[in-house]
Amino acid sequence: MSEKLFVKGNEAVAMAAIEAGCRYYFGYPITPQSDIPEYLSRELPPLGGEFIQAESEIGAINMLLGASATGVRAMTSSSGPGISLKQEGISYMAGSELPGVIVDIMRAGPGLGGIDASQADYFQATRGGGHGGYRIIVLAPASVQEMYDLTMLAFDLSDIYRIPAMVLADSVIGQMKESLTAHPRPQTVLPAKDWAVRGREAGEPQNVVKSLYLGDGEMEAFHWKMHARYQELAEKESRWEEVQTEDATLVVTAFGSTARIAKTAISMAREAGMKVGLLRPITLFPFPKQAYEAISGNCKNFLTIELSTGQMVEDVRLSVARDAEVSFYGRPPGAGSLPTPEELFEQIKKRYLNS
Amino acid sequence: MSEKLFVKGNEAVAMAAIEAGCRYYFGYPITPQSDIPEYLSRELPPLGGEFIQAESEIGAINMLLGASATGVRAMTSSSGPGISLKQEGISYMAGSELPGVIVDIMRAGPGLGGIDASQADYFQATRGGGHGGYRIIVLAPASVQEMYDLTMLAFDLSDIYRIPAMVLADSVIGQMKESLTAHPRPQTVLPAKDWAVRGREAGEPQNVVKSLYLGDGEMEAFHWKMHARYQELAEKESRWEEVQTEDATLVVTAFGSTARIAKTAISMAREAGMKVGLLRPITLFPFPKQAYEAISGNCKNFLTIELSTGQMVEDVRLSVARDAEVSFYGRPPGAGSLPTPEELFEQIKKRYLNS
Amino acid sequence: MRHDVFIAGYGGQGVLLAGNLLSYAAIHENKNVSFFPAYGVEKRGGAAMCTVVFADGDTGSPVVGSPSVAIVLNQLSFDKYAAKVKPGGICIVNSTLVEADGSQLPGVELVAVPMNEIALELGDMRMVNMVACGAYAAKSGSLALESLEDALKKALPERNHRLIPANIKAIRAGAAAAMQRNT
Amino acid sequence: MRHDVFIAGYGGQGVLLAGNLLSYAAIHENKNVSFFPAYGVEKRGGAAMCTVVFADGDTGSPVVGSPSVAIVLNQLSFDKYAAKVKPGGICIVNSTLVEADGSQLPGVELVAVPMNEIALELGDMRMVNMVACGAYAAKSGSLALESLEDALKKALPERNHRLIPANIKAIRAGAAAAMQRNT
Amino acid sequence: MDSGTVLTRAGTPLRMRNSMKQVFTRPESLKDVQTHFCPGCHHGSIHRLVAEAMDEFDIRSKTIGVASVGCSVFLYGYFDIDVIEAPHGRAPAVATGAKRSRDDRIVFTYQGDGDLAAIGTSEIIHAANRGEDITVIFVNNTTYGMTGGQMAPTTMVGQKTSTSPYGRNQAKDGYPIRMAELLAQLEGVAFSARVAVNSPKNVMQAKKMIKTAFRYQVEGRGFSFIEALAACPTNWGMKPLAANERVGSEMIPYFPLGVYRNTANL
Amino acid sequence: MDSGTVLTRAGTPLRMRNSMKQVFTRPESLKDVQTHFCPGCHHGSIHRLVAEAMDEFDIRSKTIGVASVGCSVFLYGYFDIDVIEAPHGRAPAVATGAKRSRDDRIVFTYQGDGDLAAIGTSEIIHAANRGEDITVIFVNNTTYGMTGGQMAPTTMVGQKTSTSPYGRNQAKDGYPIRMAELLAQLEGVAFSARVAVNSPKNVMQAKKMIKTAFRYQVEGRGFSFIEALAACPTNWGMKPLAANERVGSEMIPYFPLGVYRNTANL
Amino acid sequence: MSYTRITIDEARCKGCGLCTIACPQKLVTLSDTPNSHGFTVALFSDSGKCTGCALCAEMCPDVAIMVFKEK
Amino acid sequence: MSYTRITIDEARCKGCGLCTIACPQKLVTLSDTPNSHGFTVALFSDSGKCTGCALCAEMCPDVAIMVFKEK
Ligand SMILES: Cc1ncc(C[n+]2csc(CCOP(=O)(O)OP(=O)(O)O)c2C)c(N)n1
Ligand SMILES: Cc1ncc(C[n+]2csc(CCOP(=O)(O)OP(=O)(O)O)c2C)c(N)n1
Ligand code: SF4
Ligand code: SF4
Ligand code: SF4
Ligand code: SF4
Ligand code: SF4
Ligand code: SF4
Ligand SMILES: [Mg+2]
Ligand SMILES: [Mg+2]
Repeated sequence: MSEKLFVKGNEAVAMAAIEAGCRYYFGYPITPQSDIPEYLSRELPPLGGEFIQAESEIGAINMLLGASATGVRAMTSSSGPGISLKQEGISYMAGSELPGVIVDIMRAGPGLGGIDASQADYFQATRGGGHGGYRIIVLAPASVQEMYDLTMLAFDLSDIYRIPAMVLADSVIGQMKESLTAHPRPQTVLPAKDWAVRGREAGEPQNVVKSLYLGDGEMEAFHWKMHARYQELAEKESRWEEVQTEDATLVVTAFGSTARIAKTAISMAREAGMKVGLLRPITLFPFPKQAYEAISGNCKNFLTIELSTGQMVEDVRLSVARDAEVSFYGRPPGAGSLPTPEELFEQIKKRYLNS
Repeated sequence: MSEKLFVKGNEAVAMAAIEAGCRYYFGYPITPQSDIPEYLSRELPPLGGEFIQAESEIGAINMLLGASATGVRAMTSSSGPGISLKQEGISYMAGSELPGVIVDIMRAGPGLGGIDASQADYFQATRGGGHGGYRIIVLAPASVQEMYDLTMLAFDLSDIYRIPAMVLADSVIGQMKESLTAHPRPQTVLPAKDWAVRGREAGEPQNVVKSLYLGDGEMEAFHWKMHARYQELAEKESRWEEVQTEDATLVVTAFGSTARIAKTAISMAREAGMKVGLLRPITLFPFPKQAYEAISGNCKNFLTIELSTGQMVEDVRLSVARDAEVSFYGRPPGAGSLPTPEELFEQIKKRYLNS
Repeated sequence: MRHDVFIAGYGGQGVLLAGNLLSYAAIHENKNVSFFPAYGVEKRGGAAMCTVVFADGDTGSPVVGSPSVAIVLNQLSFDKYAAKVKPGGICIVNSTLVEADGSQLPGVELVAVPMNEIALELGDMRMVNMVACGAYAAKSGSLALESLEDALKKALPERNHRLIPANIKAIRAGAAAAMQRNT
Repeated sequence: MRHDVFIAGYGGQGVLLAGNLLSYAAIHENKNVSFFPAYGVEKRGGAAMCTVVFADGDTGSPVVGSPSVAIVLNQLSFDKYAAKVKPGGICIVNSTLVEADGSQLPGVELVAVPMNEIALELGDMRMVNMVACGAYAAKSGSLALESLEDALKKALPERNHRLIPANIKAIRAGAAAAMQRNT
Repeated sequence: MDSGTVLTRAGTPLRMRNSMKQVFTRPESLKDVQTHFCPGCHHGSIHRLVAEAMDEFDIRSKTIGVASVGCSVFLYGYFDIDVIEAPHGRAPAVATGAKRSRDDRIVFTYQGDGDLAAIGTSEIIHAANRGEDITVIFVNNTTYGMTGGQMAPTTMVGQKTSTSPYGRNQAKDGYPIRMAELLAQLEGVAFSARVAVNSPKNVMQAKKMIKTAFRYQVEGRGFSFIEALAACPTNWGMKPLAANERVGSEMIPYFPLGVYRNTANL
Repeated sequence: MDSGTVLTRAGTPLRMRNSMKQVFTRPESLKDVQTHFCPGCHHGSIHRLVAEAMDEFDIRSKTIGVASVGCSVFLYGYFDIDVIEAPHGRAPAVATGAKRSRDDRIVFTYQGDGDLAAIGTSEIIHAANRGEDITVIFVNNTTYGMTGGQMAPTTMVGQKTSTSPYGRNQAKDGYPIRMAELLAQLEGVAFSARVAVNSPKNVMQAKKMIKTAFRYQVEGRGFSFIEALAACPTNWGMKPLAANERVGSEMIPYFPLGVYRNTANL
Repeated sequence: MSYTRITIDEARCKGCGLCTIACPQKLVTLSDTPNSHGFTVALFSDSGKCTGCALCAEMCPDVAIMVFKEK
Repeated sequence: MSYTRITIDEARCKGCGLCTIACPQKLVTLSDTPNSHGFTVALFSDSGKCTGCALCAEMCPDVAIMVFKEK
């Protein structure tokens, strides 16, 4: 057994990035994610990599754009306000079919808000907070181990599909420490980056990374191409975790830390003899519709729990069978607003009796 | 009859803003909305107002924040990339309960895209492209007259609910010229802006415009308060247009220019003896759920048309009766991609036969 | 009644002014009007086109797939758009610059008016668009020539009002030419 | 088995180090561990707290509403959090700084350990957290004292390893005090 | 009382003998509350001087403060004035909107070096260049205080911070940026000066400069800018006295005090 | 052929007598295509000079161009090199990412005055301050060309544009900003110069300066910056010759040509 | 010279010591033991030497020092 | 002096006239009538006075002018 490390979620992200071959980090400090730049400012230079504390989040996302365009693995990270500032750049990356990893350790908002755990950036992440109608890959870790695993996966998926990938975690997952089994990057076969801009050597075609489409029908064709790619993603790359859903008459669904809290609440419910299960989406985009379709064939009662007034619940409603009921329990972000397992158990009891 | 003017949609926005008492404009040039700043740079100074061409869209949205905070009516406008850059500021305004009007004349994206008509910023506008989980009021004009009327309404709703309001139009509506009956601003009773920051005169309470909430439960309480306000908005302020829906067995639903094109297509269908109607949301947030609920009691066949690969269609699906079918026809933005009435008529025929 | 007309040419031929003129004329006749210009990323050069829809009631779609009337001022526009004219419609071409053959457009009435020549005869090449508008009004019958003449005051900026008499002449010449050649 | 412990005090009392120490001890015993610190906007001052959950299997929720064990290092924390301890649970208080009365917490075992005094006796006030950890291990029985001692190597930065023997003493003193006072 | 310390409780100073007159008082514009600043943090001193300037010109009731994001975010907690909280770096734009819409008010921003010299570079340069009639108080403590001591654009060469663990490397990170001098290049700037509060003498000089900056606005003379060098003992990992010392020994040599632009010579 | 004009078609220059040698040729790095620029637009001239510099140092195959948003957005259409299109104003950040990840490549940005001096102020100042080893070509035509002639930060006082219909008013809009001088203040800048292409003499001088700027990068000496004054006849509402004339009569007096920083005196 | 003295508000003083280096008369020192907030607050030794120069007060970041003078 | 001349690519020339002010010999003028693109292109009058100085070519924004010299 490889030695278990004990690290913060944010550090696991940074470790995984290095293991995934990422040598270029561009970011701007913001709580509760500053551990990531702090770790990388220490670890990248000895590896010959570059750490740049950019002048702003806008600077950072555009440095990422520039680095990704040359074909290297690179990343940025931020939270709330900083992620908002990156939206134009993310839209450009999406429009230029550039890979690149963006980490959002969510904090309370809107505005300056606070630094407590939040899941209220779900819409921003999954619906394209930027302009123009694009999607990015969104992965939602629920443990320090997954911070590591999914960051690695983010690099691979992003390279394979040429879509920016976001690791979307709340600050509970970012700030907590857990045992971590660090492992080498999986030997995924990756497509050659023959589109990358590296200087046009004799005999090579001119490479241009751009998002400007002016010819008749060009932009529309781009949209349909990406649409098809998103569908391929949904089929091949949707990931989720199911716990005791087989016999469940109530399925709780939640992502990130909320799913963790719900897990303990579900144990309580099972101990009390209730048939309750958990469906935890790991990919938020693509949303694992197929899992909801399958489960809602049998179970008609879903409870969605989020640290917001309700965002993912829309995807759940759009995914379950028509005759399934979807209820919602939310604790919007802010100091003192994390739900406890006991509290969620109460919610489960309430919906269970109704089912 | 008051004399009819013949003006561009963008100009109608600017004229309405002036009529609504807006004397402060902050913006940055971008096609296809530059007519708005150009008009106001000419007309505001003689009225004693201020026109500032900001250093950037970020500068502009934050000038708007500052001006709105002092209690005056103020606005900004932009398109695609510029609107993305404003997301942090919009989130702050929402978090600070500040009114203010933002105009988005949508263009093709993602990235630099192009300047052709688009409706692909629907998610960004209605789901909060910024961080933290907030909503803004979104109004979707479909004619030059509505550009005028809804811009005025945007100022009123924004002041009454203390929520930023967006006028979301595609560039067809922004660039086209139509007859306009300019009329004075309705005498709506508006709440006093006793929260405004104007200097603390003796005896007055200290006014602070902020979005920082650190106390236990404060941020959560803010979210639930806004949630209730959004629900009030949905009940009181949802607006839509229905055309021949009473006997329709197929209801087409679209907003902005698409609804205009669809209208002509529906006339063709009616001439061909088909019972087809139109449901056009005028408020996109609040989404006129009640209209869909009511109509889908009778009509089970909906066709949503958008200049995108499908965004509003999610709201339609979430709003109609469970046994109603919702199909989608999209023409993503870009040069040469505007659908024609004939083309939409073909789509109607296809779905109608299936109904 | 709902009327629509599509106008195309190259930048500098006054396509947008023509569209505006027809729009004001329609307003003068108490119609509702939608004028939709196409616009490009580049400031200069290239094609210019616009669509005008007018009706007693709702104008409906500002976008027209198959216009009932098209006014085509140069060859490129003819090649690209003439075929879109609705069966039963009219295609008015600037025959000075366009080589058009009626047989290419079955079911469409082709009205050839040597607009450049007429404009040049009247002393100002820039009045091609006025000739076109006159031809349109006469041929389609959807707008009175007087409305066009009245509309000039609104469509032209104040400083160009001195040109109104000359423009009226061009409009009339266009109308006469269109009627003459096709009756 | 799933264990959870909540630790609270003021900044400077070593709350986070205590949490880390318990975590490493649990790892040493081959458990899965979740350590969740609370953190504030302000860099300095104020309260400090953390939760440690460890289990053979899944740790589940890192957030604990009613901890089975709480370690409370100052009065403010006692007033705010003691009542949350689960019925049947244990509340270990630093009796040097906390005035606690067992009757306030029905169904909860109150373990009073004069941690400051013990630490001071051992010569270093900063070892309050070690005393607390010893008390926890002994009282809850969920971690062996040896595991704690082993964990010191990982929880303390290299430069402080020379303090390990002193810390071990403090851990043992805490354990002894906890057992002694409540048997 | 014959000798020893006289203790008072917040807000209730012990009454002195009737015959005594208070010669150093708390400015009225400063609320009588404890701040959240760390011991030895110069934000406190700079806050007081700003409050004194407001008292001096009797503008408290017509002043709008624009807070930035940084350790000074709680401006409204300390100044007895109306306040707008701006997004990180955007205070000059927010102040522009406020001043243009209420041009009879006094509007100032209070910003840190991360805020003003990094993310807010565009906003400060253009507000200055437009010559907005506002006053900007810029607190340069060579680090991002609030977020835990990361490298700022003003971090000294070689200075170790949480994101420059090997010390700021001028080859990669560039040299610390001198804002007072840079802004002095812009035509729109009426007054630009750098001050420090690390010694009584410098405090007195800083007081004068801050008053001058506000006077410019009171008299409608345009954009005025004060860069105040400040200690952040916490993130420098220094005791307050050592941090105070560093301002004089390391910062002032690189960031010289003085007036860099003074269009009216007030 | 004895006299008169020799006409050629694009790409197929008429062959001269065998005895003739071409003494002025199109640079190889410039594609042999018609540009979309308006008649008399100086972007064309500046493009050529940049291409000549690439030829001079034989770096075409290892150069990455970063295009900005403005009339020069079609960089990839005219230069025979790999190109990244940056969001409006962000070219220096994009170039930073590219150069840091491929430090053996030559990276340059080409930006307009709206792009660099307005929305992109932060990015240019910090890339310059970090001393990024890139070359920046800044085309100052006192207006937003691509979007239809709005006011830019470099618009001259009194100049009428579509958003300054009464002329730029220095009291509200500030004075035109002088980027070459401003950036020269920053330690990270190795070379900063202003040039114009409004006369053969100035073209020759501009050629020299642009080559020097690239040489700095080829030799790894750090950030080099060229501000090129340019005519935008279309948005100035002037004939090409009058616009060219204006560069000399109005722009150069306010934006003096010259070298503002030259750390290595190349 | 009239009698002059200062007061130090213990509830405000954070024990930074900046006042101690400001006083030309060296009348202000820090206490040896921390108070309930953990701060070693400043102490004034009223030896009659205080000139009322207020330099201590000018230096105090926490505005904890007030200066009084005999009228 | 050897024979020297320039060529002007009509397909590239936009008729801006910048070359006309550049030639010290005044050998370049603009045509009177617009070409098919509406441009009044530049004309070279090969009077043998061309020195091959290439100033015209240096000025041309559209790189429409090439200069040739007898070897
Ligand atoms: C857009 C955005 N990015 C980052 C942050 C996080 N943040 C808060 S304060 C701060 C910097 C504080 O440093 P400074 O401006 O120097 O002020 P100080 O605390 O040192 O006084 C940062 C980066 C934020 N709130 N918003
Ligand atoms: C974020 C954003 N804002 C605005 C625009 C619109 N826009 C395109 S080019 C341009 C300015 C062009 O002016 P300049 O940079 O001076 O270049 P020029 O065309 O004059 O060469 C603007 C504002 C945009 N594309 N993106
Ligand atoms: S962290 Fe630094 S700047 Fe912030 S309050 Fe403490 S000492 Fe002051
Ligand atoms: S608009 Fe101006 S900058 Fe753009 S191509 Fe034309 S002349 Fe050149
Ligand atoms: S007033 Fe002057 S002399 Fe008196 S204690 Fe303060 S510094 Fe010393
Ligand atoms: S300067 Fe103020 S806070 Fe610091 S020790 Fe002296 S009295 Fe206390
Ligand atoms: S080469 Fe010199 S002399 Fe010859 S045409 Fe050109 S400018 Fe005139
Ligand atoms: S400079 Fe070039 S484009 Fe202009 S007229 Fe002369 S040859 Fe033609
Ligand atoms: Mg700072
Ligand atoms: Mg420009």
